[in-house]
Amino acid sequence: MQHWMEWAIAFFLLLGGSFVLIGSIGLTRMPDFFMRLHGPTKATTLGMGGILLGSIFFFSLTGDVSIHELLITIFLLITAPISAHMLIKTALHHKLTAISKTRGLDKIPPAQVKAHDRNV
Amino acid sequence: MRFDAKYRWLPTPYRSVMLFVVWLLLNQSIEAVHLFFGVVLALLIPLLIQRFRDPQPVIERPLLALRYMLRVLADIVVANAQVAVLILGPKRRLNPAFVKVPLDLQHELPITILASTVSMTPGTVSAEVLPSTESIKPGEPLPQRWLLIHVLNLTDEATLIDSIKQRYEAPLKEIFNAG
Amino acid sequence: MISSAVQLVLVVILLLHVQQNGLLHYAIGNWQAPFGIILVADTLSMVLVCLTSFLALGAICYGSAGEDEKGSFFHPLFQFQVMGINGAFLTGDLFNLFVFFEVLLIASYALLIHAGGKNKTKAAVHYVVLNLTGSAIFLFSLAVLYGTLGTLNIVDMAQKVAVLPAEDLMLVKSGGLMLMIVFALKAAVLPLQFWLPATYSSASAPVAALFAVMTKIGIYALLRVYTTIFGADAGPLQGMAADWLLPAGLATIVLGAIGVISSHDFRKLVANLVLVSVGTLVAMVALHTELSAAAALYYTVHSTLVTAALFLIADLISNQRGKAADRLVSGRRVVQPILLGSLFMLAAMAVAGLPPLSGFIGKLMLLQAVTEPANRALLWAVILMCSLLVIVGLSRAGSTLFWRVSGGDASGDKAAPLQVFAVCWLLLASPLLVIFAGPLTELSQQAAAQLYDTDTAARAILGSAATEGDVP
Amino acid sequence: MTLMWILLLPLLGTMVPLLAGKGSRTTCAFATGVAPALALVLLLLQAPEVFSGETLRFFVSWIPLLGLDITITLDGLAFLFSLLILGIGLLIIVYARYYLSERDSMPRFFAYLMLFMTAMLGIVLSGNLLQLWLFWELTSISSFLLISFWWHKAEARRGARMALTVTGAGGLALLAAFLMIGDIVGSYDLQQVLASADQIRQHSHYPILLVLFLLGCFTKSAQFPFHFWLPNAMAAPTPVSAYLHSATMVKAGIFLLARFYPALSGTELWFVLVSVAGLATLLIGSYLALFKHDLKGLLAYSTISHLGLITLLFGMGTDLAAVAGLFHIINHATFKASLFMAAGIIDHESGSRDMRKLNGLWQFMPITATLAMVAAAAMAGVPLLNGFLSKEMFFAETLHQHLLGSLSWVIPVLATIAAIFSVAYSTRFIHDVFFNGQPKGLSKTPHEPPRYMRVPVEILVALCILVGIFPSYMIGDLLHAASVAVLAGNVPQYSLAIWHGFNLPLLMSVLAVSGGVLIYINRKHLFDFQNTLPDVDALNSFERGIKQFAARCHRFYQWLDNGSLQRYMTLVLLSFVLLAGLPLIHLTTLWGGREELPIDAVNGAGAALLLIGAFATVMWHRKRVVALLMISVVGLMVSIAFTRFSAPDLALTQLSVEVVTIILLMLALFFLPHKTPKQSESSRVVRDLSIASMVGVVVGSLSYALMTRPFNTISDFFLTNAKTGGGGTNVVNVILVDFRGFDTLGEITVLGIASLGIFKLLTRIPLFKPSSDGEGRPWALERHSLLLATVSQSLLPLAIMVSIYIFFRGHNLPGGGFIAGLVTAVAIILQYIAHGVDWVKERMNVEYQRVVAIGLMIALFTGAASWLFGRPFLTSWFDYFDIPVLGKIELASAIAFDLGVYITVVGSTLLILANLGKMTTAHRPVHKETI
Amino acid sequence: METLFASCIGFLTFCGIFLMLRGRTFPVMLGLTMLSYAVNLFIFASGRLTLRGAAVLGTSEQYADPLPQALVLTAIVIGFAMTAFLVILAIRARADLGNDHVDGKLPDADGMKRESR
Amino acid sequence: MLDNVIMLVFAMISIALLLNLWRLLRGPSLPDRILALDTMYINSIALIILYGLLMGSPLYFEAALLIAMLGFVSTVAVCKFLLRGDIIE
Ligand code: NA
Ligand code: NA
Repeated sequence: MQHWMEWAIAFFLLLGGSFVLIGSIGLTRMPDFFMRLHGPTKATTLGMGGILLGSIFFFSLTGDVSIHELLITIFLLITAPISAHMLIKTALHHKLTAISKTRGLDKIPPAQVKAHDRNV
Repeated sequence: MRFDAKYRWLPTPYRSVMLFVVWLLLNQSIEAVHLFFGVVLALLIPLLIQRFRDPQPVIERPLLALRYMLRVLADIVVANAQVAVLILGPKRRLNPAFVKVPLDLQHELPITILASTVSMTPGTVSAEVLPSTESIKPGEPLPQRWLLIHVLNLTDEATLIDSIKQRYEAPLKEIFNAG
Repeated sequence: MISSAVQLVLVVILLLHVQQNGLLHYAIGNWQAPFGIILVADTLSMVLVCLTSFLALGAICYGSAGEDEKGSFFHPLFQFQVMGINGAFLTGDLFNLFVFFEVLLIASYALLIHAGGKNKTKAAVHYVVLNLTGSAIFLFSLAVLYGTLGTLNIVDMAQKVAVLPAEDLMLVKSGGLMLMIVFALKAAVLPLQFWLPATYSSASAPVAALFAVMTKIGIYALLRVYTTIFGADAGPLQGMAADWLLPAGLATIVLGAIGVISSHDFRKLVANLVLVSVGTLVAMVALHTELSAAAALYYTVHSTLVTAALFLIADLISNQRGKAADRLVSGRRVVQPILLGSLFMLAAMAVAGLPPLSGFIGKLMLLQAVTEPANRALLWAVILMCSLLVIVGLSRAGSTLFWRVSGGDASGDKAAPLQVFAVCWLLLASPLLVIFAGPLTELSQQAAAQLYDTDTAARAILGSAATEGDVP
Repeated sequence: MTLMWILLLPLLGTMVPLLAGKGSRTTCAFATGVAPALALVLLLLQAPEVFSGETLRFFVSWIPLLGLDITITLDGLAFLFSLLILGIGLLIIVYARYYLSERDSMPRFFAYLMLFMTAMLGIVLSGNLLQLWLFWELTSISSFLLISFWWHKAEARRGARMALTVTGAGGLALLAAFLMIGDIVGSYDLQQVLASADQIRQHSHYPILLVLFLLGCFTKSAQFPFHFWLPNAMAAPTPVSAYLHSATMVKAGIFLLARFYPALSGTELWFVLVSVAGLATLLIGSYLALFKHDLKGLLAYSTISHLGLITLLFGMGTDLAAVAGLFHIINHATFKASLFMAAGIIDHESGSRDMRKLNGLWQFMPITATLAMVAAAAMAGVPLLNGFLSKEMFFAETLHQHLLGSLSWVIPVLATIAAIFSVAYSTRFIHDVFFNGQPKGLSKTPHEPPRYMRVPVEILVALCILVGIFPSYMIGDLLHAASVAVLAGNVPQYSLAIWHGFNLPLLMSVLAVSGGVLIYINRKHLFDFQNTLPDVDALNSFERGIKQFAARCHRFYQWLDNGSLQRYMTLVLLSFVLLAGLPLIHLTTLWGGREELPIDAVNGAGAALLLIGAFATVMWHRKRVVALLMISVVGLMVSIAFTRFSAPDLALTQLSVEVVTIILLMLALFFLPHKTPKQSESSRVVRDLSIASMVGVVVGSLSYALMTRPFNTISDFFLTNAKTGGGGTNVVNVILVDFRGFDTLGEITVLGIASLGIFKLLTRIPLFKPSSDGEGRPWALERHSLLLATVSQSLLPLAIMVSIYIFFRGHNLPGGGFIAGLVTAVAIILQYIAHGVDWVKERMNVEYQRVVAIGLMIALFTGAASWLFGRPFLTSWFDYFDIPVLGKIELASAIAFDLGVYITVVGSTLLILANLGKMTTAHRPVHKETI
Repeated sequence: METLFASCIGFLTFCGIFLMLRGRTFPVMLGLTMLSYAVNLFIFASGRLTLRGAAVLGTSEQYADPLPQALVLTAIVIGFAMTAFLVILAIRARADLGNDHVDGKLPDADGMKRESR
Repeated sequence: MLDNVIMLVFAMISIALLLNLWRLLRGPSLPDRILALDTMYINSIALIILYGLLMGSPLYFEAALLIAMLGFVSTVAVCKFLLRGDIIE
């Protein structure tokens, strides 16, 4: 394996690892749920991309071409926003409190509930 | 904007192409066997599950779509760097906010793509599309819809709304040739 | 029903074949033991398969008279259950035994809740949870045995146990005793019997009748494992289960008898009769002699069919007594007192071991099989005294059900001809077992002899293992 | 064979009344009588041979293994008893014809009676111990049926049950005794047993054996202290009492004493047990008989006392006593049967058996009265009647015995006292009923019975007189032959003359008669005295005893089996700890010698996640949703462990199963409370914690011990043969679909059955749908998110593509039908989640149970297809084909098999989840919890 | 590593058993799931632990024992079927009996007051 | 060098996982926990890919792909459960 390739792999892996870690740090560190959501949704996705790229390079260089890791990336790109959307929906439904300095809280629609569910 | 496909046996050409690529990706080979089965499956699966797909607008400008994709990818990288800084930086300086973006798009697929894009790019996460589809009775005219987003660090609301509409919504409108 | 009948004919033919030509084995997938899974048909397993088929035919006839329409999938589930039972009898592979256990268990869960009702649901929760625990233990034990012996075939395990290094001895013992818990749980041996009364008494009649053979699978497995794997060649591990099984069996008999005398409804009573028979069989297994195995086999056939018939009779009675159902309180007169009364009487005599029905031969065989003086006093005392309790309990129950009549006239459904036929079919076995007791006891003895002749079995089954990798 | 017919005829006779039941009552009785009459003729034809001392035998092999063969032996003793059984039986049939009313089912009665007769004959004719026992028990059963003939009467039911219980208990003791005898002798053949007398008597188990044997005899023959059942058996119709409870069944015990006299008697123990029991019974019976106001009650106690007398005779141990015993058997049978029948006539024609109401019947039924008086006189031992003769012999024997050493004189004195009471109650029977003023309060005017109802009584009474006057002429040969049998040929000199001169026995007789009359005259004082004694009602106290016993049993059973699953589980787990753990204690060291793999930080982190996840699940198990999330962590980590330790297939499977399980649990949670109330006391928690930790320790230790041990396994075979024999490189998959394909077939069967069962569980389930979550939050209004719906539509083809990929590579690389099936199923479930049931149903209306069936069929047929090639079930096949352009392609039967697996998995999973989901859709909006 | 692995199995068993001894159906189901994990790991471990040895021919020098893996797969599937049945049964029991106690009735302590959700 | 880098990234991922666990345990709300679990799923993909790299074997790819798919479905399912109670309606 060429030296520079090794460096490239190392770079991608480290990049990915860092973003994964940063995402998780965001998860722990942010003060409210809505802010915590940002880290994992974005940073982790990119982090995964990095690691997967590292893996693609690694296997492509050691053996046959290996690019199927791309699939995981694509998959995550498609699903991560939806997960985030579902989570935030749930949080809104649970009326989780955002930190007080959050602006635009009034834009959150009022409780979308009636006493009983009669919509069917 | 149109919904119906050109050929009955190929209801969703882009989907078939995607499936074909995915098959090759999965098998990581371009041997004849895999190409063959890739084509077969790429044609067969969409036909098989055709009914599991609500009618969606067709991509009319594929090249533009490609460009859009690349732009989003680039934005993701930038967004991540920004978010990383925000996360690691002092919490005091963050100014979170909820923002409502008025939507020109009306159909599910474009709206979904927009919402996903928004979630993936700078400091924002899509929360809701308002009002919910189910509250709209069939036959009624579509009301103005909004995308509720949460912003990790809001500097200026108008700028943000504007950038989203310009950078993402406009090209989407073009790609699907409608609103 | 037809398939059951055909099956019965087939297995009887196979039984005769096995009896004449010795043990048969069938390598599934053409992979020879110990690598592939094999089915082994020896006299013991074939007799039990015959028993199951015979029983199933009766039960399914009964079920076809309306019970099958009280819920979905009765017939397929029934056949699955029979398949599981037969598979468990025939398999020569311990893990495959587990699989068949699960087949028959899941089918039994589904059958148990057939036709619905609070009692069934309630009993099913207990039954399922306990059996799931049992399955977990089964897997633990399989893993221990595999992890020490490196094989899964029962006969091959026996070979490996015979040359077991001393440091693995205790591990294998631990695994082997775990198996005992599993089988004892299936067989419903004290203190693992608690699931049985509620389960059997709440199940639909044809289902309960079929269940009568389920406990016997536990017994069979005990017999198989502790004579083959931990048999004569097992060195220090030989007969390791007996110390536990004998007291447990006796206690089960006593508890069953107590249950018989104290039951407040007839189905519970019959369920407790099952316990008595289980206890008896376990004690026989614990004796670990050819004679006791033969006695156990004969008794198994007898007790299974008779208790099954009793479950059906209980249902008929219950259908005709109005609100009192099968509770042992005074109630309406049954619609068909003579028919039901005679059926009850016959079944009761048989199950209590009163002559001239099969119970008495079974009891004689059991009592004679106890040769060791120390065991004899205990076993005889327990078996005979509990017989008395059973007689007392049954006579009380019978006189209450048929004779303590109060309230309105007889009303309720007459037994359908098919139902009566089913009961007669099962009960008929009892006199037949007596009339042909000579050849049948000999058959039992032959089966027992074959069971204990592990060397021949090993030669027959593993002999072809020399041609490893015999691939099509 | 003639012998066999003697036994078979009554047995066949059981059927006759049932068949003849349609005809008139007389026809029925007549038809019934044919069989025993024939049998009697056959029996009498054997008389010459038997009287000449021969023993006739008939033998058929039956169950050699048990030593149970059909052996029929006819010797003097058997002849004597058979004669009684058949002769009196015939008379009873005639009598019963008139006794039974229109309402009684005559066929049933006669059938029972014939059954009993067969059983009784079986006992006396048996030449095999086990066969004898068979018939012995049969008498218990048939007598149960006869006693309870009038089942609508509570006392009949109870009396029958009591008789069954007592005699049944005795029967079981007898069985034990017989088995012991058989064990000692090595055969159950009567002849051999009788020939091995010394062997038996000297055996160390003889005392136990004898006690058990006597238990059998005494219970049947109502000997003290087991006498109480007999009076209560009088609830039976009188023919039954006459037949069973005087002439035959109660004599069965006596018969056994006589039968085994040669083998078992002659020891100190025999003398003491038998004679004391007999003496006590004699006294108690005769004393109590006097106080019974019920005619049949009086006769019942009298019977008890006479049975005691006979027993005492057999207990004395002298040969003459035995002869006397036999003689008294005959005599008692005749006079007591006639007395019972007379009592029955009185009851039948006057409507009462109460001697306080019955008075002066002489004027109404003089003939019956005469007959009864003669019979009663025989019972009292009046000269010129048969009772006198045997009683004289009895007195004589009491004087000759030395059973109690220097206290032996007590026996004749007590015997005389008993005889006094015997005369007293006989006198009462005569005087109180037929004279003593006018009847009081009878429901009808008494009159003579129908002509033929009296005939049996007349015959029996005639016999009493004839035997009494011409004893040796009448029964000399019979008695001799019987004595030969009982005494094994050593028959002593005895004389059946009426007059033996003035001697002590005669004095005793005189004393008895005069004393008896005196007592009867002064009975008032005695009655008053008796009334001061507490009244012991055997029937009620027995019934109460049984009830209390049953209640106590019930309480015990309830205490033990309290219906708590937790208790059951505890017991199972404790057994586990005990059985699996004990051997480990004997293991000196767990470590088996294999080097451990090194631990790295990542493994540590993984383990930490696993452990903390598990712990958190337990900690928060009452907050159910949280617990569900925690357990997901555990599942995830388990999958990662599988990947880490070289089991990619397992990881894939575990992952997919886990997600499906979680979804399932969530579906379930919708219908269950979201929180578990805190309920367990801390003591229970401590208990459970300790049990769980013990189990955990055992399992962990076992696992450690296994992992650190070197071992040999059959797996090498699989590694070597997977490619060449199974055509795949993924050995795990090859094992699943080929080497152990049968397991897999079973496994998908389980899955299929489970889905059927679940379908069953869900049909007509009375569901209630909560309108808010655990915190009381109402559910969100929006049913389906737009974004989710759109994305899941695009994910479906992707997921299907992936599952096809996983399916096909399974044979050679991690994957396979099962995982592919789950992936497909999950993808479809995602559609359900995103769009709801209706949407999916519009697009795919499939009955999943059919899918399951198809899947199973495919797997099964793939397996069966190998039959076509003459191979065993599930034999695999594979080959490589060169297809132009595409290249080399492998086709294998395993793929078809795996396809079956795939389809089954998809079908079952969807059947389970979609059906469960569907439940709620149909039911919305049902909010109120109704249950 | 083996020590750690065995400890994990033991601990999972402990947790599973403890949960199975609870009085409500839901924890019992959780416990069962947990116990299944333990059982699966246990069977797997009976083939000894192997690193870098997936039993796919041609991918490494030394292979892990494939047989226990196959057994675990069977056990997982069967366990899944059983768990599914139990879960639905629990729902049915709740519907039929009105509470989610494993014995179908609430213990005496609060048997008087109906369970409130 | 690459091995060291891989180990380093391993350590990062492990820390990330532990942080996720912390959030999972800490909560405080259910959406927080679900988010933590979802992140954990994704981080385990990284872990598995790294294993693959470490062992030089591509056999673990499918496991990673499956986690991505199934993690998504289970997150969605839990959210749906909290929103509507009824996952499949
Ligand atoms: Na964004
Ligand atoms: Na009077």
